Order: sequence, then C-alpha cells, then structure tokens
Amino acid sequence: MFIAIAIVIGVASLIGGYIAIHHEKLSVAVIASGLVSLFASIIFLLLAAPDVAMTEASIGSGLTTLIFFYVLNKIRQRND
Amino acid sequence: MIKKILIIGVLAVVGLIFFDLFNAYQGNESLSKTANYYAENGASQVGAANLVTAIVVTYRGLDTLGEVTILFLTAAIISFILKFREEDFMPNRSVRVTSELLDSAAQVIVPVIFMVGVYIFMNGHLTPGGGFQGGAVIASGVLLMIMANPNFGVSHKVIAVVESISGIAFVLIGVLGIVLAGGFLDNTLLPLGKLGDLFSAGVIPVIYTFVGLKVGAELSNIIGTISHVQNEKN
Amino acid sequence: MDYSITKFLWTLLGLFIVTNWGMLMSSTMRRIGARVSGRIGIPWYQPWVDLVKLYSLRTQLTHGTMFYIGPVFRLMGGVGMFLFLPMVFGNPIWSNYSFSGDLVLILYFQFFGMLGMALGAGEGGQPYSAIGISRGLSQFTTIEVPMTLAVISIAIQYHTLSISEIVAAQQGGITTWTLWTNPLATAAAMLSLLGAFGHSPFNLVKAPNEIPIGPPTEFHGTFLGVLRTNSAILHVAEAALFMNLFFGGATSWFELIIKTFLIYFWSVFVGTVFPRFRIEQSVRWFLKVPTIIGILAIIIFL
Amino acid sequence: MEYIIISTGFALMLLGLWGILSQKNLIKIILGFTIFNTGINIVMVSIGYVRGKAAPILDVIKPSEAASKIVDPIPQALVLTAIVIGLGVTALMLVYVLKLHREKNSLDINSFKDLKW
Amino acid sequence: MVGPIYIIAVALGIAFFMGLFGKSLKNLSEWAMLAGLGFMTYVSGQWLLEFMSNNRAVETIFTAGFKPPYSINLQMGSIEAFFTFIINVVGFLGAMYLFKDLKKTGPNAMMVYLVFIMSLNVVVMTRDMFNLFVFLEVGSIATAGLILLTKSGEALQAGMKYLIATGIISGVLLIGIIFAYYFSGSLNIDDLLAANMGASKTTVIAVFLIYVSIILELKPFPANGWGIDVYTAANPGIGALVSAATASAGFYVLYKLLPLGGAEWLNYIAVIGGITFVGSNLMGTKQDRPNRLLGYSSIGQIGLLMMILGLSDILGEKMMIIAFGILISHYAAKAGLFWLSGLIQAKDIKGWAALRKSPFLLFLFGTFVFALIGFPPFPSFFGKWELITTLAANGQWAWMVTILAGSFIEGIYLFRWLGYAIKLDHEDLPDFKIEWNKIFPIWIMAIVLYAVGVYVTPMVEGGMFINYLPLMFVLFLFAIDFLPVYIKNTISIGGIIWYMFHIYPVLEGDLLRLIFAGIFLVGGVLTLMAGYSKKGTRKGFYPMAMMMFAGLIGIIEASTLIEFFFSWELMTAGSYFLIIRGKRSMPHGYSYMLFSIGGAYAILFGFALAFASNFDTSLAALGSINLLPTLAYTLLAVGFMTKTASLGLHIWLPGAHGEAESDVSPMVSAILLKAGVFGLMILFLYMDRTSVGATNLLYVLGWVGALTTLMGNMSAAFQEDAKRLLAYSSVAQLGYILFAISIMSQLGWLAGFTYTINHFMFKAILFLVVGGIVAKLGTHYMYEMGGMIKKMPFSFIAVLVSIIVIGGIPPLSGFAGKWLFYNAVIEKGWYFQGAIIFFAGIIAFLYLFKLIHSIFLGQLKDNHRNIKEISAWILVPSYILIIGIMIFSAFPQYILQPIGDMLAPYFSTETLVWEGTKATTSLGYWDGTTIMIVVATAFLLLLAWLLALSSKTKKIEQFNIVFAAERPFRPETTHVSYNIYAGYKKALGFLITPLVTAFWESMSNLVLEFANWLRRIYGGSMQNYAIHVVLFIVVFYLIALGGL
Repeated sequence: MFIAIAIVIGVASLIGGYIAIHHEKLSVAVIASGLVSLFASIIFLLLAAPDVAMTEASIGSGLTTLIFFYVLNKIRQRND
Repeated sequence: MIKKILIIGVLAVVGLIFFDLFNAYQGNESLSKTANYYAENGASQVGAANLVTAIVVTYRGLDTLGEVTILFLTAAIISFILKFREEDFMPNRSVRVTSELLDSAAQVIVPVIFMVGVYIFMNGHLTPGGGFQGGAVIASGVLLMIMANPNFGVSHKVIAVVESISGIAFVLIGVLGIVLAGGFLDNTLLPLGKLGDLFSAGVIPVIYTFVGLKVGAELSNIIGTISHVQNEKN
Repeated sequence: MDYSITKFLWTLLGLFIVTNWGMLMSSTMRRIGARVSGRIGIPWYQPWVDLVKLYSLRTQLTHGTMFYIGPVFRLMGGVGMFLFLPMVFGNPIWSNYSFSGDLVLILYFQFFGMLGMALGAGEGGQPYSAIGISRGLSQFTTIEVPMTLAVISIAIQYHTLSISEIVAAQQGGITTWTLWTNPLATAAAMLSLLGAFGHSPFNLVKAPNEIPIGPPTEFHGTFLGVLRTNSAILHVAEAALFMNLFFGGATSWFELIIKTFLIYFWSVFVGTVFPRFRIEQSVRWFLKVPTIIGILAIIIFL
Repeated sequence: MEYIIISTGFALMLLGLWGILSQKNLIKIILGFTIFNTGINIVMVSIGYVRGKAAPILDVIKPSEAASKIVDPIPQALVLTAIVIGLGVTALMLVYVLKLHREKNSLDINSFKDLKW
Repeated sequence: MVGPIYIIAVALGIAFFMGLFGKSLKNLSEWAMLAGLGFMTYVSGQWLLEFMSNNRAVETIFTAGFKPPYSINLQMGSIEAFFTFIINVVGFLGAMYLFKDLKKTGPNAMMVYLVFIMSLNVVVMTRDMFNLFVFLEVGSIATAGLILLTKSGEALQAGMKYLIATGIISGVLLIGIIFAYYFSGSLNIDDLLAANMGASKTTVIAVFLIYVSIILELKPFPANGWGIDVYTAANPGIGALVSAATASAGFYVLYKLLPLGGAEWLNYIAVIGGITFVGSNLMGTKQDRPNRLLGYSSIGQIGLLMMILGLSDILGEKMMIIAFGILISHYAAKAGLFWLSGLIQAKDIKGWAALRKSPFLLFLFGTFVFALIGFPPFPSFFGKWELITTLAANGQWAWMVTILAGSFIEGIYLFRWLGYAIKLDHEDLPDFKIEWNKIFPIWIMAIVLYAVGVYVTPMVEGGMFINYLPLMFVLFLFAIDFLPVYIKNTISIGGIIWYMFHIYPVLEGDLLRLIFAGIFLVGGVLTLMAGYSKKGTRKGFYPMAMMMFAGLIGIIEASTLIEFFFSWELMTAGSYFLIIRGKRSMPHGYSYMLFSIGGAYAILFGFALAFASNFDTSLAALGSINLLPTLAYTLLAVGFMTKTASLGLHIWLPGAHGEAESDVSPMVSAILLKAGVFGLMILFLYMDRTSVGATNLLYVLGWVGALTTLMGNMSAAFQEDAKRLLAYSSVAQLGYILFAISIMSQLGWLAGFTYTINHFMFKAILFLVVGGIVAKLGTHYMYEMGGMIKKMPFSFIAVLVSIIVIGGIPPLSGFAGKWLFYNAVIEKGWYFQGAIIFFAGIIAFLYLFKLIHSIFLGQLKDNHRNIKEISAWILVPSYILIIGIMIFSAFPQYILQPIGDMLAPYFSTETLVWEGTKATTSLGYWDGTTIMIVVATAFLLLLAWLLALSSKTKKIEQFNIVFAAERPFRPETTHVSYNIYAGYKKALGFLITPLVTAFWESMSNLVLEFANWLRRIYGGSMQNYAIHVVLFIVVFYLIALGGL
C-alpha cells in the first residue's frame, strides 16, 4: 500500500519537476515546483516525519512559491 | 548541442555517484547510536515530547541559531540590496485596485492565521511544528495583508524591533545557559516540567516562541521588501 | 736578473743595431719591390735621410696631450718588444730583459704600441684615422687566431712558454727547427705574419693608395720620426720572434740578420703577388685557411 | 518503500542539476535549485527512516520504549534546518535575479558574461 | 578568560541589537560593530596568548550541557586560537578599512559583516559536521551579500555565480554529511574521523563527497571561475576578507577533516593543490585587472597550501611551520594588496603607477609582493625553505619542481606589476585619497609580515644563526630616509666601514672570504662615495643599497645553507630595487628579477638536495651531496650563473646595468656580479670534483665561459650605448672568470681571482666615470659624444688605465690574468676553449678603442663646449682604485702568492712557484715588478727623447686637420664612431645573432599564449562555471573511485 503511494507520488513529483524545468511559461513552472514540494511533504509523512512535512509544506511549497511569484511579478512590471 | 550531450554525460556520472550511494543505502532496522541516546534520554533530559524539537532546539541548538542567523542575513541583505527607502512607503504609489472581498477577507482571516502561527510554535515541543513553521505561517498572514492592500506598509520599525528583541532574547537565553546551567543554550534553565504539558521542556517553548517571532518577522521583512521595492530608474 | 748599467748599455747597443738593420731592411725591400714592378726605387740610405729630416723639422703641430704621447706609446711598443725578446741565443748579453717575461708577455706587448697609436691618432680628430684604426683592429683580431693556435701548439710541443727554451730546443741542426718538427704551427703562424706586417693583401689598414691620409699623415715631424724609428725596430723584433719560435733562433748577429731578412721577405713577396683584400674579406680569410691549419696543429698533439 | 523514496530523491536531485546546468532562464535555474534541494531533503529523511516505526513524538509512545518505536529524529532535525537555509538561499537568488534583470532587462543567463578571463 | 562561545554570543547579540537602533542611534551601529569585532579579536587573541605561553590542554566548549556526540561542541586549541585570531584581526582591520562603505550602506551591511566574521570563527571551532555546514552556509550567504557593497552589474553577476556554485557545492556536502552520519551514526567530527570510512568500498563515497565539496570551497583550478569573479568584482575590502579570512578558515576545515579518508586521499589533495597552484598562477600571467590578478594569486596560494596538506604525511612535523609560514604570508600580503587595490581603484595594473606618488605605499606594495614570492625576511621564505628541503629529504622531486615552477610563474606577474608601479610611464596617474582608516590596516599587515618573519626565524633549522644586524641598519636608513643625501651617504659609508672592522677578525685566516668581503665592502665604500655628487634626498636609495650590501656580506658570513640563501635573496631584492631606479630600466629590472628568481629556485633545489643528503645544514653539506649529485651541482651552478650572467642567462644584464643610475651601475657590475663568482667558487671547492658528473659539468661550464666571453666582447664591440658596452664587457669578463675557475687548477683559480679583482677595480672605475659622463652629457650614445679629453682629462686617464687593464696589456695587472690563463689552459689541455678565450680577448680591443675614442677623442661637439670635468666625488674613488691597480700591477706577488698558498691544499699540485717577484710555472715565468720597472724606465726615457726633440710644439685648432680637400665644418660629420666596425660586423656579426634572446622570448610567448588559451575556460557564463564544478566532482570521482 505505502509502496504504491510512494511510487505514485514519486512519479508525480518527477513529472512536476520536469514541468518546472521545461515548461515555457514561468508561472506554470513555479506552480509545478511548488507541487513538487507538496508531494515531497507527503513523502515526508510517509517517512514518519510530520515536522519536516509541515515545514516543507509551509516553507517549501508555500512561502518559496509566493516569493517566486512576487519576483516574477516585479519582473513582469518592469517588462511592461 | 554538444554542450547538452556533455551535460548529459556529466549527469550520467553524477547518476553513477548516486547509484553508489543507493547501493550503500541498506535501510535501517534500528536507530543509530546517537539517535538511540536521544530516544532513551531525550524525554528525561530535555522534557520535550517532540524529539525533533528537542534536537533542534537543545541538542543542536547552535545549528538553529545559525539557521535563524541565515534568515536574518537574508533579510538584511535583501533590504540593503533593494535599497529599501522611505519613499517606497508613499501611499499613493500603487495603481492596482484590489477587490473589496479580498480586503475584508483579509481583515477576518489574518488574525486567525496569526493565532495559528503562534499556536504552532508554542506547541513545538509537543506536536509537530515549531518556530519555523509557525514563523512561516505568520509571514503568510503578513503576505495576505499585503496582497489585500498593496498600500499596506509593513511597518519596518515594528518588524525590526520584533526581530531584534527576539534574536537578542535567543542569544541571551543561550548565555544564561552558560551562567546558570551547563552550557550555551542549556535547556535546564527552567524546570523541565511534566512531559506533555504546555509549560514543560525547560526553555524550549520560550526559545521556540522567540524563534517563531523572529522567523516570522524575518520572512515578513523579506516579503515586504520584495513587494515594496520600486522599479528604480537608474 | 741583471739591472746593472752594463746590461743597460749592451741593450742600448743592441737596440741601435736593430734600428739600423730595420731601416736598411725596409729600404732594401722597397728597392726589391720597385725592381719587381720595373722601377729603380729609393737609394738604400733613404730611411736615414728621412729620419734626420723628420727629427730636425722646426715646427711641430700637436692636437693635444694624447696626440703627443701616442707616438711614445707606439715606440715603447716596439722597444718593449725588443727588450723582452732574447735576440741572440746563448749570449746573455743579447738576451736583453727577457728574464722578466715569456712568450705571452711578447704577444701582449704588441698591443701596447697599437693602443698608443690608436689613441694618438684618435685625438687628431681626423676621421680617416679612426677608420684606419677600426680596420686595423678588426683585422688584427683574426690575425691573432692562427697565431694563438700556433703558439699553443708549440707550447704543447716544447712544454714551455719561455722563448729561450724554445730556441734551445731547436739547436742541433736545421732539422730540429720547428719549421720541420711542427710544420703546421709554422704555416699557421707564417700566414698570420702576413697580416701582422700589414703588406698587401692585408694592407687596407694603411691603404697607401686609396686613402692618402690617415695616422701617418696626421703625424709629422718628430712624431713621424718616432713612428718611423718604431717601425724599423718593430719589423726586426717581430721577425726575430718568428725566427726564435720557428726557425731555430740565432746564435750570432749575422744569423739573425739573414733569418729576419728572409722572414720579412716572405711577407713582401706575398704582397707583390696578391691584390688587396677588403676588411671583411681578410677577416674571413684568416678565420678560414690559417685557423684550420692552426687547429690541425693542435689536433696532432691531442 | 524507502528504497523507492530515496530513488525519487536522487532522481529529483539529478533533475534539479539538469535544470541548473541546461536551462537558460535564470528563474528556471533557481527552480532547478529548489528541486535539487527537495531531492536532497527527501534523501536525508529517508536515511533516518526505520522500517515500520513511528514519528519521533512521545505523545503515545512511552519514553522508556521509544528507542524501539520511533524513526531516527536526527535527519529530520537536520532537514528542518536545511529547508530554512534553502529558503534563505532561494530568496537571495531571486533578489539577485531581480537586480540582474534590471541591469540588462534579460533573464537569459548568457547575457551576464561581463566578467571573464 | 573569556569563553570562546562569547565570540558567537556577542557577535550575534550586537548584530541583532543593531535592528533596534532607530535613526537617532544609527551612527552608533558602526562603532558597535567595531566594538564587537574588537571583542572577538580580544577573545581569540587572549586564547592564542594563553596557548603560546602556557602549555595548557585544548579547551572544549559544550553546548546545551551535553557531551558530544550528543550535542554540538566547539574546540579551542592552539591552532583554532591562531586561526580565529587571524580571522578576527583581518575582520577588525577590514571593518576599519570599509568603515565608510559600510556606513553608507547602513546597519544592515554591518550586521552582515559581523555575522560573516562570526561564522568563520564557528567554522574553525566547531567539531560537529552539520554545524560546520550550517556556518559555511552562513558564511556563503554573507559573502553573497557583502559582494554587493559594490553596486555594479559586475558585482551582481559575480554574486550570482557565487550563489550558484556554492549552492551546488553545499548540496553535495549535505549529501556527504548525511551518508557519513548513516555510516557512522554520529555527526561529531571526531567520531567521523575515527569511523575510518575510507577503508570500506561502500562507505568511502561519503568521504569523497565531503572532501570534494570542501576542496571545491577552496576554489580549485579549473572549477573556480566563480571564485575569481568574486575577487574581481567585489569591493577590494571584501576581496581581502575572502582571500585572507575565508580562505584561512577553509584551509583549516580541510586540515580538520584531513584524516577522514586515510592516506590515499592525501595524494589527490596534493595533486589538486599542485594543479591549482600552477594553473592559477599561469593564468595570472595574462591578467591585467588588479583585483582579478590578486584573485588568481589567492587561489594559487591556497592551492599551494592545499598541496602542503596533501603532502602532510611526507612533511611530517615540519608541516606546521611550513603551512604557517606560507599561510601567514599569504594572509597578510593578500589582505594588504587588496586593500591597496581599493585605495588606488585602477582598472588596470598599469594604473598602479599612481603609487609612486606615495613612497610609503610603494614600500608596502613591495613588501607584499616580496612576501608572496617568498623573499626573506618574510615567513614564506622560511616556509618555502622548509618545504623544499623536507621534500628533498623524501625524494619528492616532482613536487619540488611543481612548487618552484608555480612560484616562478607567480613571480612573473607579481614583478611585472611591481615594475609598473615603480617605473611605468603612464600618462594619467589616477588620483587617490589616502585615508588613515585605510592606510592603518595595510600598515599593520606589513608589520605583521616583518614581525612574524623575524619571529619564525629561529624555528627553522639553522635559522638562529641568521644575522639581523645589517637588516636593522637597513631599517634605520628607512627611518631617516627624509634626510639629505650627504648625511645618509656618510652614515652608510660609516656603517660599512664599521662592519669592516667588525667582520675582519671573523674572517681573518679565511682568505677566500676575506677577498670577497674586501671587494664587497671596499667596493661599497668607494661606490657610495660617488653618491656625494647627488643632490636632494634620493629617496629609497640608501636602504636598498644597504640591503644589497647586507645580503652580500651575509653571503660571505654564511656558515649554513639557509643563511647563505637568506642573504642571497636579500641581495637580490636590494639589487632589484637599485637597478629599477634607472630611468628606462623597468623591463630590464623585470627580467633581472625573473632570472634571479629562477636562479634562486635552482639554488634552493640544489641546497635542498645537499641538505637532504646528510641532514646537514652547514654549507659544508655541499661537499657531500649523494642525492642526484650531478643535478644538484648543475642546478647550483646555473643558479649562481644567473648572477654572473653567463651565456644563455645573460640577457638581463646589458639593460639592467646599462640603464641603472650612474653610481648604481658600478655597484651592480663591479660588486654584485662577484656574488655569483663567490657562489661558484664555494660550490666548486666543496663539490666532489672527481665524480664523472662534476667533471662533465666543469667541462661544459668551461665552454660556456669561453663562449660567453666571445659573445660578450663581440656584442660590446657593436654597441653604440656606452653603458651597455660596459655591461657586455662585464658579461665577457664574468665569462673569463667562469672559464678560469672551471679549469679547477691552482693556475686557473689564480687567473680567476686575478680577473675577479681586476674586474672589480676597472669596472668600478669605468662605470663610475662613464656613468658620470653619461649623466653629465645627457646621452648614452657614444656617437653623440667626442673630444672629451680636453674637458675631462682626469676621466680620460682613469678610463685609459682601465682599458689597459682590460686589454691585458703589460705592465698593468690585466696581463697577469692573461699570463696565468695561457699557463692554465695549456696545463689543463683546454686548447680550443683557450683559443676562443684569447680570440675574445683581442676582440676586446675593438670595444675598448671604441669606448675611449668615441668619448674622449675625435671631435668635440658644439653643445659640449661648456662641459666641465665630472664631479670630484666620482674621480676620487676612481683614483683610489687606480692606485689599487698600480699596486696590484707592480707587486702582484703580495696578493697572488697568498691566494696560491690558500688554493694549494684544494688542488693536488702546486704549479705556481714564487721566487721573490718572479712567478714560475712548469711552462713559463713572469716577473711583474721587473716588467713594471723596465717599461716605466723605457717609457720615461723615450718620452724624454721626444720632449728633447720637440720642445716647441704648437697646439692647433680642433678642425685644423690634414683633410683631402676642404675643412670639415661640423664635428658630427667628422667624428667617426657610429657603426665603426661595419666591416667586422659584415664578416662575423652572425656570431652574435641574438639567439638567446629569441629563445627566451619564444619561451615567454609560449607560456603567455598557453595561459591565454587556457583562460578561455573562464568564459564568463555562470552556467559553465556550474558545469565546471560538477565536472570537477565527476572527474575526481572517476579518478578516485571509478577505477579510472
């Protein structure tokens, strides 16, 4: 059971990572990267690490993504 | 193209290194020597139910101090890189009008978020979570406020004061540990209390509170700085 | 080591003989040269006449101190060579002051006069003097190469640098002369001698025809007299040196006169046969045939 | 399971490195770094995993038998630190990119070659 | 004692506190920062003092009240105290230096600065692996911030590159740490070291990852483009910190983790260090941005240190002093140089010519450059000495060559740079302000270098004998440099004379040394006397001249190898500064320095072999070399021959001597060159000359000497520049000496001594007088002179006497040399070499005539009609030397007989026999006194004869010459001097085709082109730099673990 979840999430995170790196649209890429972190926090739960999972979810997928968006936004403003 | 092939080749060897690592990894059947010690003595020595917290705050407290310092550094660097000037807070600067809905939602939700954040770091020694997670939650509250009202000036002064005081407090607690107990950041400055209580685990809750405040302030500072920076014309 | 007055007087007498023989030799040679080209030539006493005339001129012009002292240096070069050379073998009277130095001293004393000449002429400010000297020095450097090789060769042969001992080793008949015992060294030295005497083909230094002026013309009067005196002494002294090294030396003044005459004649003979070389030609020439002979002269002893 | 997870971690690291080394857009490169770091974090936590054991929180587990019931808390503690450090570095990089973009109005990594040799 | 933990507590406390400062208190923050740094310095300094004075145990600091490995512990031992102290010192001084920049940027920057220094302290002290990682990250992030103190696009790019590279590196480190934990169950460094993870095939991978990331932090070549860019673009104040503090900390981390993997890893570290050292320095050769150059140099030095660590099992207990010497020199010099760079703010090293405006800054610059190269009395000198000797003792030839090659390459660019600063003609010298807060730290660093150098001297084997007395005198002269020339000159002369009396009893009985001491000291006094003719203060001349003499006399006094080498380097440094004082001597001083360094390294190599043969530090060790003896002799000979300027190594000399100041030329020509002769003599006397190698070497050197003479004299003959002519003449004379002493017989050595003494006297006279004339007439070219005999009769006589001596014309002492030569050559059987020598001797007449004719004879030029005789202060020493020549000529036995007696024991047969004034060999005889009497008498008689005949001569006008048709009207057209030996050149000019110059030129081009090609890897792309980092890891992996 856990193995199946692990495989699914593992594959999902790799796909997310691939999208993050290769998608042309930066916003999509940033969201994909946030998703990778989210999947990672699920993996941490699987590994019996709730603390890490919480941190990854709040900081890795939450704050980091937001900061990315802020910066992207600034860059876009400049390009306008 | 040649470069891509080169990179793939290089990464293939990196993969080989990882394969070596993977081969070396045999899983675990039992805890390591150090972990075993923590499992056996953590609760009695530190008094924190959450062993991760016990390690982060006490056994490896110096790391945490370093970690807090890193965020502190980042915030400081970002603010001096981005030339955080007073003019940036001029209220008539923004042209974007945000929705009323978001604005009023923010007013309701933000205090709740803050409460959640405080809860997380106050209970760091009991449940999963702690100063960093709580700090991050608080920072997201600040973020929401900024999103709701772009003209909302993050009061730099308030943040700075919170940040400084909590930082100094952290250091002071550490030093008090030397003076009153067994060493820098010694946990037994305060009584350990009963395992599982809110007011237990020595200074862990205190430290985590300060860490939470500090991290929250630092992250808010970073976000605030980035969001307020003007497109300098130079 | 004899510093007595008697020794000094005997030496003076030797010098007198050598000077006169030198003048006679030069007039004879000029006569022979003239006869070869179909002229009559000068009378045999002409050098004495010239000398008396020069020494008695009333006005002497000088360009400065060095101009004045230059000829003295030059004469000292000739006289010095005579002084340090044993003239007649077996007679300490005629060995002059050769006890103070050996062959190397003679070789290097040649430069004494050259230097004086060069400096004296230099002060004259005459451009051709400088040109002449530069050519002379250029040519001289390479003349010395076969000469040095020959000297080294005979030093190896006799294992001495003392002229008296070299002569002593050659006593005992004509076959013991270096000429026969070490013909290569002799050949190299005799070729180099051509340059040393400065007759054609190596007379661009003096260049009597093309450049009518130069050191000898800038000097006149007593200065020229001194130079003439010197050349008389020097020619005999150089010839005597070669005689001592290669032709068995002389046991009497007569032998000396014959041998020096023949040695001197060798250069005049060659001079009348060959045309003049340009300076780079003569420089190259000395580094070719004579030098190779000189090297062979050493190789046979290795 | 932990083998699958640790492989996922290594794979994410490689993916991240690929992004860092091959992408031209600076933002993408930073995304590569976050993925690289996520991979590292996963690997680290897997290292501390003990098969079938629970999280290192002694609320139901008694301290006396903790040693045989919990996973290794140390890597978790380290990862906590690493995540925060990662955030700091990422934020700093992003601000750098912001400034760089202002400098040249470009996000292409190859437009910043002023310093060489 | 204040606990080391307070370093962290106070630094962080102050940093956090700064946020509380409102606007009103803003000005306080910089003082708070300084106070914090001062406190940190105090704490570490106090520990350092404690460890130095008391033999106390290492202090361990436990955090959280638990023992390791369960909680993080820090350690404060003597080494930690040292490293934290130097880090804090440079941190404090750097803060002073950056005071205004930091203030302008605000308290945020100060916080970052403070935290940065603190993090390095923790990196040094911590004994926990993960803690190390955290604080390395703190350091990197702080660096990335501090780079932006300079607000430029370049700084931004550099910072980004730095972030990307360190991002990858720290990821690798983290993986390594977690696996190390997995394998060993602990994060404590001591536990990890004890775990012996290098032994197992599975666990070694963690070791690899940790090593590779720590090594990458040290910026190994070629994966270091990101690091160099940081040095280039960051504020030099930050560059100083990165170079001095970060690198020191990183070095210590590597040291700390060195036992992690076991001995085989040391080789890899050594190789990487070696490649970095050579590669990085090589690229420096093509660099002309000062900061970037310093970056290359920094990385190179760290490479050297890395290499030393890698060789630690070979170096054994010596490793400490070696690493200490090199590290502290790098530390102080690099910090100082970066700070200087910040003062000048030139974009090109040529702009450093601006330093000239401030002699004291120039002094500092010179100090740093010399310290980096490893000159005495700096600690790096001792470090390199110990390094090379210890390596030699273990037979590590390849490493010795690597180190010396790398150091040499470093010298190439550092001395070019120094040369630019001292001499380059640069139109617009950038203006710079001298602020006390910027100067003070630089001064401190310079003082540190000197003080530490003196401090470590006795720690080196044999070092306690080094005599610092002459150096004190040099220092004293520096202190009174503001006084006018005549005072300093008198003091200098007085100093030398005092030293003569001081040293005479020491050397009495050792004639060889006494003669050279006489040449150096008497020569020093005489050449210094000429200095009275100069006006003004002549800044910098006297300390440098005295430094050279201190070195020279040190060579004489030396009884140990290190003393000798110490003095040798001192002399080189002093003479370099003297030479470079000339107007156009920059390129020549540069090439002098390069040849000198190369030569010094050859000597060092040879000495190391000598030392390693029997572990004997005394000079007598040269006599019993059994490690590669032939190579050792050859290297030593080549080393000494760089000073004697023998063929192939001579190309620096003509320019250096020709362009030097008028009284410097005699010093460097007549006196300095003899140092090389002394070295060769010492070598030849000690070495085992019966060995095949030595015999062959001597044979080769004989040929080299002969050919040097030929080439030197012929080149001199074609010179138009009077001083260059003399310089080539020196080359030739030294060729004679080399040839003479290579003969290795009593006669040969006597000839060598005769030449040495003669050359000293006549070359001093010639350079003094001709130098004076050149200075007076304002031209070097002889064809622009002429007719000076009437204006300068005393000079003329001096020159005349000198050229008679050079020519070897009897009766003066030059003939003694020729006579001895003939005898020695024939006795030895070196006929052809001898023939070349004699041929060359006659060629000398060409240049001698040209010299005296072109200057003194011929036509006086119109613009020289009002010229007066040169200064009496030049003539007096010249005439003293002439008296010396006369005495030597008339009474050669008084000098040559004792020398012959001294030499007799060294050579099997005594071939020269003296009977009164007459010397006899198996071949010939020579009586100098008689010749003198005969010639003098005859000359006077002849002169009297001429005077009697022509008492009334008439002096005529200059142009009144017998000329074919008309009177010449211009002296220029009538003075024949230019290309006077055209015909000769046509015939034999091919012999002096500058093949040697062409050879060295093509060599240097090759190196530079290679460097230029190599540095293309630094193409500027940050991504490529990241690829380099990964590639480095991959290649290292494949080699170390992949079985490649």
